[in-house]
Amino acid sequence: MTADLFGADPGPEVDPGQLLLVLDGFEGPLDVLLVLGRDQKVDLTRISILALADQYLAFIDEARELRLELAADYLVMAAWLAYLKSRLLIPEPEDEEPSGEDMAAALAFQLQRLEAMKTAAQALFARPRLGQDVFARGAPEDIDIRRKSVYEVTLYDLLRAYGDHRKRQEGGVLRIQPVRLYSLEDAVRRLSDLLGHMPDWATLASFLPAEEGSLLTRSAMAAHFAATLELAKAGQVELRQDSAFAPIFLRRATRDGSD
Amino acid sequence: MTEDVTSADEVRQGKLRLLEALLFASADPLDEETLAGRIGPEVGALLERLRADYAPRGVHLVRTGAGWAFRTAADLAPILRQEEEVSKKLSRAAIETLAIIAYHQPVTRAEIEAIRGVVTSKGTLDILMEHGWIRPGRRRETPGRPLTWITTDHFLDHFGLESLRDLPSVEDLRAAGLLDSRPVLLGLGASQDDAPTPGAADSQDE
Amino acid sequence: MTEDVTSADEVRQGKLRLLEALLFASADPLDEETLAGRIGPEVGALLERLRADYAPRGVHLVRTGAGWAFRTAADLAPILRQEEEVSKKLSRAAIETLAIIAYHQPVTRAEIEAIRGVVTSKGTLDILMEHGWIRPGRRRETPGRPLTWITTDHFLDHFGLESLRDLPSVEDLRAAGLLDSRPVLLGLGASQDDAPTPGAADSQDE
Repeated sequence: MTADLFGADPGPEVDPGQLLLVLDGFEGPLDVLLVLGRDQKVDLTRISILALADQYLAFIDEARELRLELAADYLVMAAWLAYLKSRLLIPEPEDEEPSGEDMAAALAFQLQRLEAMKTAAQALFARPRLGQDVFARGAPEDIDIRRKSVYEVTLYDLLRAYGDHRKRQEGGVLRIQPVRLYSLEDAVRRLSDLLGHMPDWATLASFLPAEEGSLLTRSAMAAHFAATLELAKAGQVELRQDSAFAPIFLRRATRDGSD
Repeated sequence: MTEDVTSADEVRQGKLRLLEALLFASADPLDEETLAGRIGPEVGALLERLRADYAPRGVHLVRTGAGWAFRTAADLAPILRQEEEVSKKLSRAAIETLAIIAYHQPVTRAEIEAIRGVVTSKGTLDILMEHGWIRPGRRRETPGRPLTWITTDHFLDHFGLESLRDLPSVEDLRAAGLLDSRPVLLGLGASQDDAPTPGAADSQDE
Repeated sequence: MTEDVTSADEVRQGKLRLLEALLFASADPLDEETLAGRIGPEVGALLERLRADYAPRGVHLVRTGAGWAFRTAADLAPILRQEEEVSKKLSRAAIETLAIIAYHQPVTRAEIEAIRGVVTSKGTLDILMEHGWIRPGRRRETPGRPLTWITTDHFLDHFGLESLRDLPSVEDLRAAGLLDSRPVLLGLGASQDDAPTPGAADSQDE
């Protein structure tokens, strides 16, 4: 049984770089670990957790190098695996904590359990399904011998109705997600850094970060404009605009104040 | 020689079974031409064979204007139809009212109206009561002593609930995706913060 | 004497025909209790007789969950198959979640999340419920009294299962200890907090 479940298809060899390309396809860090685990080509009961931890940490490092945004739970898993690794490598202290071996066994169990459920899901959906492989009477006759349910209302209908109702009621309560905006402080810091590399007049637009998202771009524009005013006040930059609505130019202030 | 016969029989048997399944699963009568396309030219003989097979049974294979179909035997109609009832769809207002009574009971009609924000028509509570899902509870000891409404045991039975405590809470509904009150802030760029895992968005609700 | 025997046979035959017609008329499974109300206490034996009668045919009488229904024979599936509409394709999360509920039921959302290692996104439980495959079960009598989820009879009907014991490999998985739904590790998915008992983990969600 175990062999059937876990040994059948080790899957293609995956290196962390390839994994990153399909990061969106993963259902969380445990899913990633399972794919990495299959890569060891042994059944999951004999998997090397130490090697798995190394693979996962390499995967996270690579993601960070590529500046991919990783959800917090990926990083929590990385921290946990780094801890597990240290517990496995150093001699066990005599205390109440679970041993590294126990933690490794628990992780191995969790991977087996997830794998078992994935296999079970496949087996379930491989069965002949009603309305697709097996069919009910196509032309049922209007004879309902179950007197008690004249009305076709399911629990789903009832809960959906209440959910919809609550949704309308809660319409007034906004939960606004945090919005990423460019702050003035960020812009000042950024402009100060960049100005060192700009010997001559340059347009303000050329200083704007090349990031996606219209709102972020617009807030960056506003923040950088305000930052130039701050820096001009502090005597660190000079500003020039040739006419109304024309591009704004700036350069580092020359020390003697001429020009 | 004998083997050939057996195999020809088997082929015939297989076709008969397929014909039977097709006729059973079809919502409309199937005409011979359509069936011949799936079964072969011998479909006429097979249909007659099937008709004969079913003749003594409670289900008959009948030829209607458009084609062939299985129907319950005509002689059983009086017994079958004895308790015929047409199932009806309950109105949205009635479902919502029932849901509010279930979640807020005991609740007066005025309270139901306050919660729903619309006037409850007399017929709505009548339908729910006629069906045995709700019944009057105790009178509220407030001026006017209004009647309250509560759900019945039949309500629990119909919806497969063991007790009212097993009704999912608002938090359960939200977690199950049946109540999503997060407004979509179009153009605010909030989606950039969405993590790669679909779950991350949900966690903000917990 | 002979007449008596014949007449008893006739009564039995009549009941068999009525049973057949009732089951044939309905697209949904009919439970034995309901059928017994129409046919009599011998309905169990008659159902077995009917099942045997239809066993070689293209339409089978199958028992599923609490009820009985006529269905096209499973071995004809390759010929009858209709591809699922693309829009109805389920997400991987929904498919895995359904398997977890089927094998671990009754199971709380926190337990599902501990097994999958991710939080449950919207469009998972609600979709499964909309398909009529799952429903809320009893609340777990642990702190926070979390709601559990269980599969429905329609789930069994849809996947052609007579009972939950017929789930693929269920006994092997149980013997291997893999149907333990405890959260196991810190730092994995939903059970990030220290959770010595399953109940404690659930209580975070409620």
